[in-house]
Amino acid sequence: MKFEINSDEKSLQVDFQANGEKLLINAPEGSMSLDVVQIQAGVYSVLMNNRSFVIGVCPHHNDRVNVNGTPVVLELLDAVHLHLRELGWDTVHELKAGLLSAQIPGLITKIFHKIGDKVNEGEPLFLIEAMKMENEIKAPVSGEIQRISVKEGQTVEKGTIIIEIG
Amino acid sequence: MKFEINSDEKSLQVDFQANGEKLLINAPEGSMSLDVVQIQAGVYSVLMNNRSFVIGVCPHHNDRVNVNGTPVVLELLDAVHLHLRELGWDTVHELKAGLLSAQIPGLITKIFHKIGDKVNEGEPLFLIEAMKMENEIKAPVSGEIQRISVKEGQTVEKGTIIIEIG
Amino acid sequence: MFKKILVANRGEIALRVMRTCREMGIEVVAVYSEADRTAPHVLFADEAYPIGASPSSESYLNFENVLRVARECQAEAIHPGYGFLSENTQFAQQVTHAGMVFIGPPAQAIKTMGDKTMARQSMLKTNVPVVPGTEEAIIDLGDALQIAKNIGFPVLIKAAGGGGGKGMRIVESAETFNESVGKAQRESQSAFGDGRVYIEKYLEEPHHIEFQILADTQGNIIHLNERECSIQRRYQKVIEESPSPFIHAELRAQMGLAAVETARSCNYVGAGTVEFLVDKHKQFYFLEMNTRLQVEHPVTEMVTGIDLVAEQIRIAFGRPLSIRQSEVKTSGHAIECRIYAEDPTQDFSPSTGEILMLQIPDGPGTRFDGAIRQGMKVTPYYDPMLGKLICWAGDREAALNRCERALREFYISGIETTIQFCRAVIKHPVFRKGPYDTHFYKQHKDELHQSLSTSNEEVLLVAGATLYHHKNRLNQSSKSSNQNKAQRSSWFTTQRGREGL
Amino acid sequence: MFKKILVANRGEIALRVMRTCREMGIEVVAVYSEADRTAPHVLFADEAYPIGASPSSESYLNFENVLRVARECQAEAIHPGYGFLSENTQFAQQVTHAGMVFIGPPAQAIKTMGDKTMARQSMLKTNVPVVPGTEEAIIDLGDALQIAKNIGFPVLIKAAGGGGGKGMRIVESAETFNESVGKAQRESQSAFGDGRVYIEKYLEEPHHIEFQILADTQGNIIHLNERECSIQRRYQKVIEESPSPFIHAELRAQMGLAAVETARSCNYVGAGTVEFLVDKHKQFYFLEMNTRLQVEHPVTEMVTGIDLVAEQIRIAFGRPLSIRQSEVKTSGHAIECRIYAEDPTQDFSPSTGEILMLQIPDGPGTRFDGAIRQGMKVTPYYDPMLGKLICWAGDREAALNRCERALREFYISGIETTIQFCRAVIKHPVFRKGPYDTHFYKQHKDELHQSLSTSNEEVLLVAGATLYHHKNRLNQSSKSSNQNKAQRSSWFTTQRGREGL
Repeated sequence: MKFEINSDEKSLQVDFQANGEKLLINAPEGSMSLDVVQIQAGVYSVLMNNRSFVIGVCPHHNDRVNVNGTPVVLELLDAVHLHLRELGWDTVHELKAGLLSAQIPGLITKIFHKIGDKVNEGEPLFLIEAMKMENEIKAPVSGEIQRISVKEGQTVEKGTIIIEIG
Repeated sequence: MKFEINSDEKSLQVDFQANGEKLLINAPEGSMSLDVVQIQAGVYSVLMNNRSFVIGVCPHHNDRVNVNGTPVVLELLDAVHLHLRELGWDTVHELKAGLLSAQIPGLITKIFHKIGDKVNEGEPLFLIEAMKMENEIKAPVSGEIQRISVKEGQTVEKGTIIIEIG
Repeated sequence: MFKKILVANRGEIALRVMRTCREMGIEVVAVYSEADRTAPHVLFADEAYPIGASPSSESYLNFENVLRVARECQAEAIHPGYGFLSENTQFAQQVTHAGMVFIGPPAQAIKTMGDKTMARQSMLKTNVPVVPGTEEAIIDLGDALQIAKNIGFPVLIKAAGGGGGKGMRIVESAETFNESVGKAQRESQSAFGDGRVYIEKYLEEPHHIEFQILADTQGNIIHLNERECSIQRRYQKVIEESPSPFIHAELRAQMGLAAVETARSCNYVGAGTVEFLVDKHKQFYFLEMNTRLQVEHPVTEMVTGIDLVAEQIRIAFGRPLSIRQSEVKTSGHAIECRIYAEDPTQDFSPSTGEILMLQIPDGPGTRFDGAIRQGMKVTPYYDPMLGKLICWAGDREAALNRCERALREFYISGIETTIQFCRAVIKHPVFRKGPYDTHFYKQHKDELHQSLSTSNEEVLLVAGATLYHHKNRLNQSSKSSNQNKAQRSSWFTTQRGREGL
Repeated sequence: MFKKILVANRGEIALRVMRTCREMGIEVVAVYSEADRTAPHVLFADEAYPIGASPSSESYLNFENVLRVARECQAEAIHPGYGFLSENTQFAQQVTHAGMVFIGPPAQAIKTMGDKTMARQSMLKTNVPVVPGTEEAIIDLGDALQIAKNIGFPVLIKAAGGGGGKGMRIVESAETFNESVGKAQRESQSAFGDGRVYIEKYLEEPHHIEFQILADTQGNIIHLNERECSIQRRYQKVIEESPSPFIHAELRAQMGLAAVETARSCNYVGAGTVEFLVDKHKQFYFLEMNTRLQVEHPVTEMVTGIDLVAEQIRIAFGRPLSIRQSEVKTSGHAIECRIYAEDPTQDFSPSTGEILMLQIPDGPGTRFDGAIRQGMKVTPYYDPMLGKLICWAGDREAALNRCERALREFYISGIETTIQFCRAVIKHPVFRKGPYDTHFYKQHKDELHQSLSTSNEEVLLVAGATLYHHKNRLNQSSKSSNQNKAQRSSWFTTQRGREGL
């Protein structure tokens, strides 16, 4: 499966392939064989071409990984998102914290809250159906819902502001 | 509930009473209030009259308890066994390792093995029905079954040798 | 010797004190708040008593409750640790009135040194140099401005009633003087309930260097050399070491004498710390005295081999010091890193949660004074310090190498910590070289934070692959437990922290 | 300096060596068996390579595999730790032939000192006293009996090809001599594949005292004082300390010289240990030389401040010793307790399983060299040693108090350990007093084991109540998950270990 790994500084195109117990990576940097074994909930011992790493996945932010004690912030994009971007849709876009806009056109199938509701970071906000898939959008920050600009059943264009959390 | 706590050297008669989050003990040694909080699977922080203990229950032998790092071997007898003993039946009796005899009269309802089987410590050996309760008897040691002296459906007297593990 | 001591504290310092008590054959009593029922100090103690709700104002700072427990359990002495009640004159007095021993200096010494202007006044009667400035809190703004002009700008305005950088202002020129005094007074009032401020000379390239002293009830006072504490952020120490890479033997001897004189001037008894500022010309000035055990005391323990808590307890029991000044021998080099539950990438905001995996460094020359365990929850109620890593080796370079190794080995998952931030400092060439000053963090902030977030391609690749594996696992296990739910959403749509889809 | 070192070992010693490598800026390579894929030394290393199946004969002892990995990863040197390949002459030679550095003595020194009769013969050419006995392996029983009579009964029969008490017999009189020789030969043959045995004088109240030496390639040899190792069970050391409470300064100097002479006699290079027996008249005799890092080396590290692994690596790289004999300074007292996964109440049978909760002691003067973590499984494949607790303090009494505190603080659940057994030794009045000999365990066995199992009423009560609480919890959770199953049997019928219902 094709993926893109992004950090603030770098972007890597990779292809992951499960091979029995091992995971193979093909990347422009070369081919790598990974042996990943869980040693604790969310903590893995990883041997990548025999280099040894202890890697913990943060339970709160799963874009935050601890590699040999060092925090690494990264983003993992799968084929769907890569495809969307090829079509000119930016799947990742810096926005004001708490301002959620549609980065793909789609159908709002469900909104879980009303204005004034208090939501916690990670709580589901709404479902948007796009590319025949239903996507659950979670609250990026905790706060109170200040604005809901759409209704269930409404089709939205790319860029439409949907919810604002204050 | 009345219990008896036995070690090689001592025997204590106690009465346990749950009181909300606390456990009350009445014993000839006095009355005690226990605050028991689990800190890890099978490991408890216990405050008994404000004395602090860390107590681990061994997952393999639940007659073995680790108190502040020191292993303590003990036996906890409930009302049924205390009653049996009042009737003159000795529920606890030192025997050669691997020699299992009936310490209560009862009906053998199930034998799980045949002669020559290898069993591991803790594996169920047979079921005996007594006092309208079915009791599962586990292998006290690992080894090979040398002798089975009874059949399923047989009623046995107190002291009858049932199985020998060599 | 005492038979039973109550430790009126929590966290690593409670554990630290209890360890020595147990080594001395003394029973230890813990007190705990609601949030701390299963905290390490409760598990360690021989006895433990609840003293109130989770906020420290309702438990660890509530000295009626602490005294009630001390009487109930028949403790003969109370060790206050640092923070909480350790520098509370009233508490020290009440402990004594209740017929128990307060393990710390006499209440009068706490009082004298606790008030910064009173301490300055007291020090001006000695030969110990004090940073030039006002002798009393500012009353008349006009007089104050004249003093500031005499000292020469820039000057510092500081709170009389507390520390930690609150109520502190650097004033560059006469124009902004009045305005800055007003701000400092208001900040000081809201932080300490005491709006008094005073003026001090602002020193160039200052080093924060402190001396450990020990004084017994027989009037013997010795010092155990210095600790260099110039690595600070927001006026909070981060890394301390001994010996200081900045001072030489002659200066050490002079400052040691000044520290002893300081302790003598306030009739000090027990363990204490005299803090100095040393400028780039190697002129030193008395800054303040901390009348308690210091967070960074293990640094001194590791170079001198002396157990400071044991000395505190022996002194409190009335014993004379176990060594003379001439018998104090130091060897090698020690360095301490404070490990906080804070996120250095989010401006050191406190991080709470459950410690999922914990690996504490160990091995040669490696000590961790902490109070954490795997599976434990870090709550938002108290100081975010998880513990202190202290490394010793034969010389400074070896000690830094050891410290870097130990920090690399330190693994905490589930919460964010300052482990990697400390590593960034230890690796920094200016720190490596030695004579850094208190501006180190401010001057190198960007480099330090950049080295925290930089990762090479190998690390990014292995991190990405492991994240893929992890999500795959979660996805598969959720698929098998709930077919519908898993199909409803693409499992890679979770976006980065602050972005929408 | 070397850029990359392969550590051909596992467990605590692999981790110990790797820590120093990392401090020296050297990349470390781990090798691992199937059972050890997630062992601590694999997690610690920069690189890790599989070398075979779980039994050590197919992995850690398979030196073709180790050498293949060393070549593949381009290691410049191999550290063998102790045990496994550390005293294998052939391995040392092959490492050198492959163009890498073996971090240990020259193969010839290993060979000379590895064979006990060869070592005796070599030592008879020096001034170092050797325990009176046969110079060669017994061939003629008649001659041997005559020698035994000359030495005087009782005598010891010992295996030439190995240690650890296997193939060893004490013979009290001439009558049982021939029979005992036969038994020792057969035992020796089956244990070491070498049936040769020899005779030694049996010493009265012997002390096992060893000297740490360091020798560089330039011919400098120094010693770092002694370790007292007389606390043994089944000829295995349990507790070691330095300084020895038995020897005085003059004897220490004499024995130190003898140790250096021993090392010189076999052209020794690297770190090594010369073992002596000292009888009750303070006469000392050469026993054997261990041509590798010793399990108990941290005891010496803590009193001298010298990192022995760093010295080994520097010596192997060709550097001269970093200190002279006159510069060796010791301070305080250190004591080591070996923590085994063994059940002291079941004749020290190995205990395997998962470590459910782990609390490693820490704080002042407390070091743990181990390789364990919470959630890790202890397998039956390797040596049951989990690690070593080493405590340092200013004097012996304080060190013992600290050790007792640390052992009390040490908590491992899920497997049985020797933690409490060590505590029983440390608390024993004869050990506390000091000059114990190698018969200590034999003589005090019953008291030690009794103190392990004794518990007062308070402990029994709290243990019983917690067990009740635990079973109640389990019962309730199984009731809610499976109503039928829970009703089938009374949940308090589980009987004590070896009893039937």
